[in-house]
Amino acid sequence: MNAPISIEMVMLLAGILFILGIAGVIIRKNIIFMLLSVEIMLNAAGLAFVAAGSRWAQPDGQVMFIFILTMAAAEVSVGLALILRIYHQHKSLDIDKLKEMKG
Amino acid sequence: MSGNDFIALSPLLLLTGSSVLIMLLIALKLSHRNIQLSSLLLFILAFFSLFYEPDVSPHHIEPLLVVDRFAVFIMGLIIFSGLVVNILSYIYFEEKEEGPKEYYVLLFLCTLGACVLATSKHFISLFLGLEILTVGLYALIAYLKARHHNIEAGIKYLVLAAFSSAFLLFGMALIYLQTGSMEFSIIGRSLHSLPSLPPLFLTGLGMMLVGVGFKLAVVPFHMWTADVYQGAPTPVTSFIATVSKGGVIAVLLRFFIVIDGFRFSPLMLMLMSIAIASMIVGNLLALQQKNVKRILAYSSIAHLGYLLVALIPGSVMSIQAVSFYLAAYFITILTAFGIMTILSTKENDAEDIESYKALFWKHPLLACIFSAALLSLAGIPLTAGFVGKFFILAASLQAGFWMIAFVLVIGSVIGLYYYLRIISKMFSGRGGVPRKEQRSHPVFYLVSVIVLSLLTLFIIWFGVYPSGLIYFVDYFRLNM
Amino acid sequence: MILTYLIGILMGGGLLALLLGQWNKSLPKWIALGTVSIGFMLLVSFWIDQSHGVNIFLSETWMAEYRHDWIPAFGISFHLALDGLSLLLLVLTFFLGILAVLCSWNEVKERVGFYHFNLLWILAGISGVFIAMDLFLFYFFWEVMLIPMYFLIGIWGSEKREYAAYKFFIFTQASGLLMLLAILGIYFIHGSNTGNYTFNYFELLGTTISPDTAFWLMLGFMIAFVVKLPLVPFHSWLPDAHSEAPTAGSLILAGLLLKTGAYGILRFVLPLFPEAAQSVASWAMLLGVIGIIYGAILAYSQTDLKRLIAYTSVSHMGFVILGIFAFNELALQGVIMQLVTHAISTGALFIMAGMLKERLHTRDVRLMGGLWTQMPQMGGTAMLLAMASLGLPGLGNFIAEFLILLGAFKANVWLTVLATCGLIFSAIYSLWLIQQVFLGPKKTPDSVQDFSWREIILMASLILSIIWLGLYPQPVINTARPMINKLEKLFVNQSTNNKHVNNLHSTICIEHASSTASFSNTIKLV
Amino acid sequence: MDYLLWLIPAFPLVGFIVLALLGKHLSRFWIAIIGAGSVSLSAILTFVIGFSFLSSTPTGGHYSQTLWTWLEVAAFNPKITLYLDALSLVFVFVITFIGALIHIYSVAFMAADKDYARFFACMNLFVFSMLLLVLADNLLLLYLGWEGVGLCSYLLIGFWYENPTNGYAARKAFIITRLGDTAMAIGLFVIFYQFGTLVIPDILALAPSTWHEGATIATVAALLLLAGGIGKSAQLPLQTWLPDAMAGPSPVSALIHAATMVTAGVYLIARMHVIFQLSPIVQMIVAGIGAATLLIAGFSALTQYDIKRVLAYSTISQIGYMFLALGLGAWTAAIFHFMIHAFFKALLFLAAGAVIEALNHEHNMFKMGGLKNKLPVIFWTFLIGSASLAALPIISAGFYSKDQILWYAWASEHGSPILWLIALLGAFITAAYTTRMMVLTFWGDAKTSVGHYPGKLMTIPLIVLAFFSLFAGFIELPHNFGQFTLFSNLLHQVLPETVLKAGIHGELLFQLLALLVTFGGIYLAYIFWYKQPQRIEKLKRSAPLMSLYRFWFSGWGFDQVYQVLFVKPIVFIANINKNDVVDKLYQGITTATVHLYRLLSFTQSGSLRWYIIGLVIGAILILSIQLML
Repeated sequence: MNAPISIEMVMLLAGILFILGIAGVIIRKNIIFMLLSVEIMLNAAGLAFVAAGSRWAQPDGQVMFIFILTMAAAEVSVGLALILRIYHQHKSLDIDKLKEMKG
Repeated sequence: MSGNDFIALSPLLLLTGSSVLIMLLIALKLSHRNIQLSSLLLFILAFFSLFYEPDVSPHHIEPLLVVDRFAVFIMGLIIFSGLVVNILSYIYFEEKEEGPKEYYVLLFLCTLGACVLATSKHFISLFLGLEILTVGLYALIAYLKARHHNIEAGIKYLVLAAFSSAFLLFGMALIYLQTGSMEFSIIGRSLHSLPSLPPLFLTGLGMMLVGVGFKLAVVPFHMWTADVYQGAPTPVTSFIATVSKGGVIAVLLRFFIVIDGFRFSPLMLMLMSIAIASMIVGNLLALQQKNVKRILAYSSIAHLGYLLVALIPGSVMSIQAVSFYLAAYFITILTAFGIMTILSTKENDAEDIESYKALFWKHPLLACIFSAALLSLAGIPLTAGFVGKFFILAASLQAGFWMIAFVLVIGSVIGLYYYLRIISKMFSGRGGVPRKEQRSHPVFYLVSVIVLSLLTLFIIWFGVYPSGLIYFVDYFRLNM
Repeated sequence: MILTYLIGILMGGGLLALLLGQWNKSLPKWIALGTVSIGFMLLVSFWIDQSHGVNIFLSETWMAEYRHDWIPAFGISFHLALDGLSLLLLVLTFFLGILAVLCSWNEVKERVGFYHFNLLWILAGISGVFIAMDLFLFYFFWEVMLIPMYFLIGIWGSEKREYAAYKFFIFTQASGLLMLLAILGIYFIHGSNTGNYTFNYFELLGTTISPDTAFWLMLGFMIAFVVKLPLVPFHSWLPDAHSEAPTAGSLILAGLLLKTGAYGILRFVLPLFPEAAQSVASWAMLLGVIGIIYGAILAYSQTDLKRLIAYTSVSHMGFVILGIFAFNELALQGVIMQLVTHAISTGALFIMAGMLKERLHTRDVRLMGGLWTQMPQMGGTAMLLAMASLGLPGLGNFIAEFLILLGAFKANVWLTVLATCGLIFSAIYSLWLIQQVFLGPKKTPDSVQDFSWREIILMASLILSIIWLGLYPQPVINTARPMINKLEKLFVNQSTNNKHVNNLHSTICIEHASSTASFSNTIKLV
Repeated sequence: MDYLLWLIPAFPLVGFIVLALLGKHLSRFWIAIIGAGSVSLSAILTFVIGFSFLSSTPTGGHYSQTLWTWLEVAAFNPKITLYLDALSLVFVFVITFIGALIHIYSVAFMAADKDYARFFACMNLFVFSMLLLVLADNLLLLYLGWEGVGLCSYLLIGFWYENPTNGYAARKAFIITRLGDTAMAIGLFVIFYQFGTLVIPDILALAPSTWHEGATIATVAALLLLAGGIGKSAQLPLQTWLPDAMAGPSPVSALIHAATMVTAGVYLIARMHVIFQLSPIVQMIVAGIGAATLLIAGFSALTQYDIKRVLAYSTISQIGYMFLALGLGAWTAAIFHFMIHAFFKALLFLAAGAVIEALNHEHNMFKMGGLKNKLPVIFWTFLIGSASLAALPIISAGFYSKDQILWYAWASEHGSPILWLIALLGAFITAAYTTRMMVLTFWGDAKTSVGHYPGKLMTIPLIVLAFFSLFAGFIELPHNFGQFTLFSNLLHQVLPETVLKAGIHGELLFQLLALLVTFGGIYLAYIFWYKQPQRIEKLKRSAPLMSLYRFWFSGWGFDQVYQVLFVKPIVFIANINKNDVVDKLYQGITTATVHLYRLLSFTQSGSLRWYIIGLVIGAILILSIQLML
């Protein structure tokens, strides 16, 4: 129907998503939300890959996106396991509680 | 996948197979000792499989992997370190009374990841290897429930690793966008004609370097090192310090060689500034540190700085210097952390420098091994570290990089201070006669001491008569 | 082949002492004494048949050479060679080695095996430095010399030993690394000029380097040697290392380690970079003179006996720098005499300080006094040593200082006048030392016995050698002559072609129309 | 006979070695035998060699014997050669003869001392080094003797080392003479580079051809040698150490600080007379220094109360006369005065030592008195010594030597009325303080009782010295007393004739004047300190005179000046800089690195969010470097 979306727009979107993810990780105190914003960053990277793939009309971008998804899933699962243990030990998910090692 | 491919990939296949095999053995409820022995056997098998690599010219497994002599050398180093960590971790986990059967599975997987990195020539294999390694490490770092800082180190590493791999991916996407392919050689060919790097490629490469920088723990991305090294169990720390860095260095070197990044001044300048920063900051951070693990963490930052100095000239000699220094650095760090593993008991983890007071008079042999390792880290002659540092200085001076060589000298002088501080702590104090306390696992204790003394012999041997290793390194050189 | 035997004996002896040290306490002493005296005998016999056999005066200066490939990839070879200068310093090393073992006979009680291991490995490192003719091997021995000395000071030293050990190690190591950069620099320049990359000293001799890089490379070498031979701005490690080291440690430190600095300049800086050395000569001489006066003034105000003696050696080493950078045969012979005699006289003073510490358990000079009455023999020897250190004629140091000043007078008149005034300061601190320790009212309550037999042999050998060097130093001069002549030839054609350097400052010196031998031609007045 | 030459210094050296090594084990008798015996043996040997030298003067006018080549580097090869010519014969004779007498005297004098062996060892070493000094054929060997003599004076001044003031005096002597020695060393360098050799005969031969008269080099060399001489002979700028050197035992003062060491400067200048002749300005300076010193020392001697310090100042003044003579070119007169002065000054010191010991260590002359009849021998010998010092005409030897110098002060080529007048005034003061000393110690009522009577061993040397103080003068009569000038004929083989102004006559008139001045001085001292002591009281009341008295007493304030100018600043700098300001530099570097460490370890704050911010900043930095460059 209307003109195809130009590659710059998609990259811009991916960039914005990426920066949102970074901001999320820095601002949020709760570990779950930090993991969540890291997920956003990973998806942004995936989006960039898909866009690049479409630019060169090669499937590689999408194959890469699938890999990114699997990796993100694995990483989040391990992350949640760790979060469970943190909650058992510290009774709170606030990242600033975990500051014993310093100097 | 012809016959040759299988032989070429035998180490990787063996590693995957053995991780699966170990899982089965765990299912059969074998005791911790049997599992450890079997994993040891499998590691040795994998190590010897390397010797049967076909000496045919570099064997390309399109499109992801290439198994050339340099890859075999790096895989050899990685598997050897995995083997040593495997041997050392038995006593450590027995002391902590936690039957870590799944630990060995993760160990195999992480070694596999590193090997994949060593042989990768494509972004996807780079990403795959890196992620197998990193996710495996998440679990390894947070392995011991009882340990005090354990969980904190685990979560820190997880969030930061994921964060930096996001950067890596975004960088790869930009480069892919720019060059249209993810294979190093094709990227290289596309850059061949361009006098300078296009901006998009530059930002992509920059972001990739953020991810790689995090893994190598060079200066702007070094802050996690000390906490994770301190938090993780000691064998895992030695694993992180050696294997994860070795694999990444290999792929970085291969990538730079293929795209011939040495001729682009912004790239080189950036690498130089990172190298200088990490040498200075790494040594300075360890100056008055009380915790030996944190000292070794900061010193590994500095050592990565030295490695980057070796990498920068990009000449034939600099590649030899990188592989020589990697070998020397691996052996020394393994010995140092090995000693810490042996000395750590149930309660304290032989972290605090005070626990090394008058060690020479309690355990003369262990103290000698530890001083040899520390002297090699400091780069004093008679040790492999010195010849490594000499090699790096030669490589950088041959290409005329006087500035970095001078900063390397200043860094290693600062470094002298804290290595000597540990050594003099070991020799201070008028300790009495060495007391014989009962060891829970005499056999394994003996095996580990033998392994460590073997490593020390290597350090001294490469220090006094290094031409053997130099010839070896030259044979397994990555040809330009 | 004798060269490898020497180093091999020492290292082997060290290991043996370490191993046997576990079982019985007194064996390592005898092993150490045995190894060092065998080495000494070997050397002296070599020296005797050298002086008879081959005529010293022929141009061939190298007496023995041994070469074996070590790291062919870099062109590094295990290359040892011996000429007059190295032979002298080797004999000195073994002589002082015997004395070091003797004087720590019953001073060291615990961990005797490891102590003698360190002692012998330091000697091995030092003798290695003196005969290494491959720049990498030289740097290798330069570092090997450090570690055992660090342990010696760090473990068996007195109160502030750790601080002193650090300072010593880091000072020398830092400057050593800078030298490593310079070595690599000249290695690559030679390689790019001639194509073959080698660290061999003889091949590197001829490299042509552009003046400003030569200047920087020369500075790289000089920094390492100037820190070791303490020249004033870099000397602050010496007093700490000396006052904290055990007696044998400070004997070896003063007697030998300082000499490696001077040897390094003579062997590497002058031949490799003649023009650069020429251009920096007047500055170096100035620093030398400052060193003489500064060291003397500081020696005067010290209250710790060993620190006082340490500063005196800073002052004496100032003469060495003055002599080296005068570039004429008189001054260079004086420098070599100074190396030998300073080692003996300051070594003896340190042994004396060690004995006093053993008897009075203190190094503070203010607590000592009037010891002459109880210990006339020690008083007499101390008086003679003090006279040696202030350069009384008839003792070795005078010959050295007189030759240096005579030689330096030709190179730079006003600096030499200033240096000669340094002799006055040396008189002030030497007599002040004797006055405080031996003369004056009796302060030490307990009765201290005079020399034991062992100490008499120790001291007698040192005093006899100082007096022998004072009255008949010719053997030492003859052994060093070939090397000095070759060195001086390098600088004679230097000075004739750059005329302005010569007549710039020497108002009274003589115009060198013909060869240096004929003196009595016309006076050049400026 | 020259093959025996090396035995002269060898005997005292052997004596020193034996006493130094075995001193503890020998009995006092044997120590005395070896100590005094060695010097007497070399004295006898000197007579034998001297006799053979005088009877058949050897070819070239000197004996020389080379022992071995001391050093051989490039063109510099000094040999250990002994060289005896007329000049050194006189010096060797004086050293060994008077040395032997003093050794015999000190056998008895030091009998009570516990460090008997050490005393004789140092005395023998001193005689050895002094002999080496005068017998040296090259300047380096002379320098060896020169410093050896300085060392022995240090050892002997500080002989009683328990008392730190003796130590201080000894150090002061050594360091001040060392000042002179360094100047002389520089002189040696200049001479070496001018003539290519340090052998004295060659230098004297080459000098006239190499240098033209009045050349700057000649002046510089002469000045440097003069500085060496001044240091050793305690002349004007460097004379403060001699009065303090009286801390040593009396025989030491007699031998070292009267007869031999202090005249080393005179020997050096006489030996190197050619260089001094080549630069007239320096010769004038020598004369000036001599004149000034004799006046200053004379006035100071007038005010001392310690008998030994009076003699010390009188020695400085008499050496001033010798320097004056050297300055005037009257070389033989200077050496003659040296010989005569050695006799009577040694006598005076020994007698004073006997007096001090008799009054059990009482040094203050005002507390002595009335010893005339208690110690007759000491009195008579002291009287002859003082007569000779005051230059009593005709009878005392002092007259002949001093009169010659007075005459040359007027008549010689470089002489001038002012110098003569100063010399005359000096003679007047000498007469005054000598009589003051005599009167205070021997006449008047006895204030302290005599505890100890000197034995035979002490009186014989005194008598022998008294004999020489009287009759030694006759070998050199003034010109108008007939041409009997044995001494100068001997010395003219080595030293040049003194050139007189043209048309000078009336020597007799000057002698009468000198006679008048001497008797005036004696009479004045006699009146003031014996007949009417109340005159002194009157003088004491006037303030300016008292300040002048204190000024003279302190040796014209030189000590205070040097203390303020040199000693205080150096000590101040040394103590300020005790722990090495350069060390602060390195401590600064270490503290800077530690501060850097603290700054960086602050970044390791442990919080994950801070690490992420760090990582992001790093990423931004990298990208900016990438894109900008």
